[in-house]
Amino acid sequence: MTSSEAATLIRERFRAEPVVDGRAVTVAVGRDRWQELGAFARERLGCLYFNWLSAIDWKEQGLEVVGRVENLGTRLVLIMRTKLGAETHCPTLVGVWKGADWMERECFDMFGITFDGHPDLRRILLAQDWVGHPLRKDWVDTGYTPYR
Amino acid sequence: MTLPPLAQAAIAAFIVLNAVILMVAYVTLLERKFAARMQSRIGPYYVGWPHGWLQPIADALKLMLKEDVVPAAADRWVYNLAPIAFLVPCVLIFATIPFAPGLGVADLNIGILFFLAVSALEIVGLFMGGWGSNNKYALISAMRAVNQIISYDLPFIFTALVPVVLAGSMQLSEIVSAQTGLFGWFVFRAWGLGVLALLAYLVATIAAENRVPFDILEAESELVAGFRVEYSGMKFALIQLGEYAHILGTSFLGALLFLGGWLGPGPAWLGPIWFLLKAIFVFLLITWVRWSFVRIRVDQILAISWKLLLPLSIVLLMAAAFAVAWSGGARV
Amino acid sequence: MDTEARKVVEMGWGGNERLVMNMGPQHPSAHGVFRAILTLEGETVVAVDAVIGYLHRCHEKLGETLTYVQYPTIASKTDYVAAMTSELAYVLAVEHLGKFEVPKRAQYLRVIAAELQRIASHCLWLGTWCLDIGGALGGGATIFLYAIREREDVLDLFEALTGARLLYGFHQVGGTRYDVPAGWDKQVRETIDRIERRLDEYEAMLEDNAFFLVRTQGVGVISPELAQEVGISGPLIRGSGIDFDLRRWAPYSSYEDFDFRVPVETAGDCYARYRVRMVEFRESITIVRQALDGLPEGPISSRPGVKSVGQVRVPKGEGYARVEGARGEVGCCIVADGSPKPYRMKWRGASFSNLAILPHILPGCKIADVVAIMGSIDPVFGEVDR
Amino acid sequence: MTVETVGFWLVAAVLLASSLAVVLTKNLFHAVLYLAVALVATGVVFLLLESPFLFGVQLLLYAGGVVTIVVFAIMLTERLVGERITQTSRHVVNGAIVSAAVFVAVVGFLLQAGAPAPVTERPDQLAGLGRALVGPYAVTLELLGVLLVAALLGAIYFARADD
Repeated sequence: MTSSEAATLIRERFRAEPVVDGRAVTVAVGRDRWQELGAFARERLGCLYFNWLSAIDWKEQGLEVVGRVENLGTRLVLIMRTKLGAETHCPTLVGVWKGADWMERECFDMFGITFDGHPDLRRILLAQDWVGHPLRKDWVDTGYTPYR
Repeated sequence: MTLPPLAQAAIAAFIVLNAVILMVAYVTLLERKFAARMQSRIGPYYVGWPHGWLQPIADALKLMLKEDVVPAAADRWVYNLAPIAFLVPCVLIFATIPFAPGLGVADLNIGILFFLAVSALEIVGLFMGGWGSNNKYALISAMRAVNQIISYDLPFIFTALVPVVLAGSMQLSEIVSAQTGLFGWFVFRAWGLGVLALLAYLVATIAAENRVPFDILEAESELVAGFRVEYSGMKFALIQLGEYAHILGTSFLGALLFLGGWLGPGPAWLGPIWFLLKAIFVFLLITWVRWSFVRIRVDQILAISWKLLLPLSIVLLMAAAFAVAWSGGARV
Repeated sequence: MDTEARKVVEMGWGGNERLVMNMGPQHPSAHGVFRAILTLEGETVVAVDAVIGYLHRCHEKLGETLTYVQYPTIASKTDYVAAMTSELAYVLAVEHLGKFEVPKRAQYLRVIAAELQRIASHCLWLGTWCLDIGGALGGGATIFLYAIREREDVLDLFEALTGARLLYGFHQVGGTRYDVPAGWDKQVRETIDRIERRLDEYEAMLEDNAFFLVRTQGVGVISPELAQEVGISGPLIRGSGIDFDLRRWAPYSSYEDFDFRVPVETAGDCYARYRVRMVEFRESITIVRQALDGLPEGPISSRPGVKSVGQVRVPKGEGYARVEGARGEVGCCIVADGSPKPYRMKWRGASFSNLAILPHILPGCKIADVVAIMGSIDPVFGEVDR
Repeated sequence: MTVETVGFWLVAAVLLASSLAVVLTKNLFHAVLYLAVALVATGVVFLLLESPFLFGVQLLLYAGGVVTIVVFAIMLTERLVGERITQTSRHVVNGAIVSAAVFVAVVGFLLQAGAPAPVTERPDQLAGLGRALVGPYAVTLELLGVLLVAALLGAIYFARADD
């Protein structure tokens, strides 16, 4: 499946406008269709390979979750994005890809995004009693900062 | 003036004990040098000129100076007694080993039985340490130890009994004197049974002493250091001493049972030297295996024992018995 | 009772006949600081909770506070065993965003450095893995010392090239920082010839050893489906029968110029991963030879003399670059806002994803298998925790 | 008093003390260790009685084998984490009565038997024992072996997994 075919399929199903760049297809959907997009990517586009999942803090515009999955057979890359707006909740993808487990835990750890339905949402890299989410733009480091 | 027999035995025991401890110290140096050669490095070199001859002494001194840590939750009595309970049987096995005709502490008529019985006691000290440390690694190690000892004591005993059957005596000096003559060592005799028995003996020995590849008790990549994980300083040194004494003891026994003990060319006073060389040969065989193999898993160790070594050793023993019976008591 | 232990109890793992054992954070086979809370039933692992983060330095936050010129030297500290490749991932991402040219000579030098790094990294893997399954006081130590000898040779090459032995700072945006010193290529050829000869010895020592085979074959099997779902990469996924190598899949830095084989094994066990890496050793050696033979003349950087910390600026946008590191896909995603620093940087550490496979394959193994599997995954905790 | 006599009393004291400790100590694991001491002391008694073979067998089978198996059983049954099982000596009175009865019986037997004949010459007990085991007592020995195998099979049957 080429990226343009994938883009057509996504367009039909999600009424979203995918951006095609070489083999990579980028698509943004609403938070409510996040899991649906995941299942669609896995079942229809054959994106079995879960590469990574992370988030971006767009300050006033809120958080955005970005996931990258691939179809290793056809070399199709799907970049899934969803803007959370003012919310910090997002549906989980663990039911679709097992690899989402640790990635979503890291995301929760760093951005404070609660992945609803995640079986074991704990901090993963920081200590369990850590306060705050360091990769948020409003996180203030109160100590010595080496570089300004 | 002749001393009473008890005093004579005491003096002999004192001499043998000290000789054993010194020998153990230098066997560790030998092993380290040997391993270093295998790994293309030079090994201990700087303490004592030339070639690090004082390294074992330095090690001992260092261990004596180390802090003696007792875990807060340890079962104190058991924990503190364990190294001694471990060391005593390991040293006691030298009591029946004759180093030359008439040169030894006690040449019992049940010599080999004594050896096997006493070395079986080693396990008590081992699980005292494993239990008393109140440490999960140590506990798992002690469980593995019990497993392994149950599995490997039987093949060890059966293979050690093959020379007994061939010689018709349990007295170690008798077993040696049954091996006189050209190609008279048991390893060459009984139509290949001897070689097989020696090999089985070596495997069982390595397992009974918990050496690589059967060192699942120590298993430092899984259980850190097994039952001795909490020991430090002199107690650790005692455990190490016991372990190496045991290895040395079984090496001597192997040389005695299969390689003709002190028999060799030259005058009689060369006997102990021949014996020592043979024992060191056996020791180096074990060391060679140690530094070339990876450790195997606990279930695989048990499988080797129960499915391969135990039947093999029983068959060997039976075959030796039949051979002796067939020849009507003549030399086989 | 800390949180992890409480969780073990809550999930009903702490039954009467079960033993909860901590492996790590300080443990001889932890390969760094890693804590696995194993729930054991006798010798068998029934559940595992992997605790990571002991080496966490928040590299992604560091990336946001350091400029494009400063960060490459820090990037090497993520995967400190294979520093060349992690630097390369960051630099490639910046070049992709800023559309910077990289001279052909620099690209070839990058390939040589990356492949030598792979050899060095695999040497360390072979040694430590054998330590894990063979014991530091046994046959494992023998292989370890041999392999470390080879790694030292490669590090000597890096020292001659960059002056450093562990963290190099070799790559910079637009090219490489150093050119090869005189006589270096002869030294490289001698070293890789020697390593190639010695690989035969190691294979003979390990593969003819029945104990090694029983400890590795059929142990820690990863199915191709699981491998993809969890997102493992590198030798792990190739050991599970999936032909996924970024040097072939999405060539970067002129990898398309070289002729090499991507080893794939189908068994998915520790032995398959071992075989994949042993073949990779040889393939890396052939790539280094080809790159040395075809090393073009010319400049080593399109932006020589970049010294000031704010001198590299990239336009607004997002860029993702991925390289095939020694452990798998090392990816770096940069969101730029036009300033000299990234707005957001995401590291995709190969070891992080690879380690995530552990909870899925450990249950049912023996304790001894845990260390064999851990070693065969070859995690570097600088990269797991970032 | 000869050295042998002193040795005997010493061993006897150790044997008695450790045997009492086996039943009186609360900690099950300590009880096993005391049992090991008692068994070794019994072995030494055999040694003092000039039967080294029995000494060896005592050490090998009881101190080496039985104690190992008992420890194994404890480790398998006892909770490895949490509190330990303690030994409860509930029927102290009944036990005292039974042991007193046994004591009386043994003493009575010893008084009836009279002093043993002094040992003048020591034949090779080992060879004699071996001949006895494969000669007159061969059938008994074999039957014992069959019995033990049956017991082993029974144990495996009861200990097997439920599936």
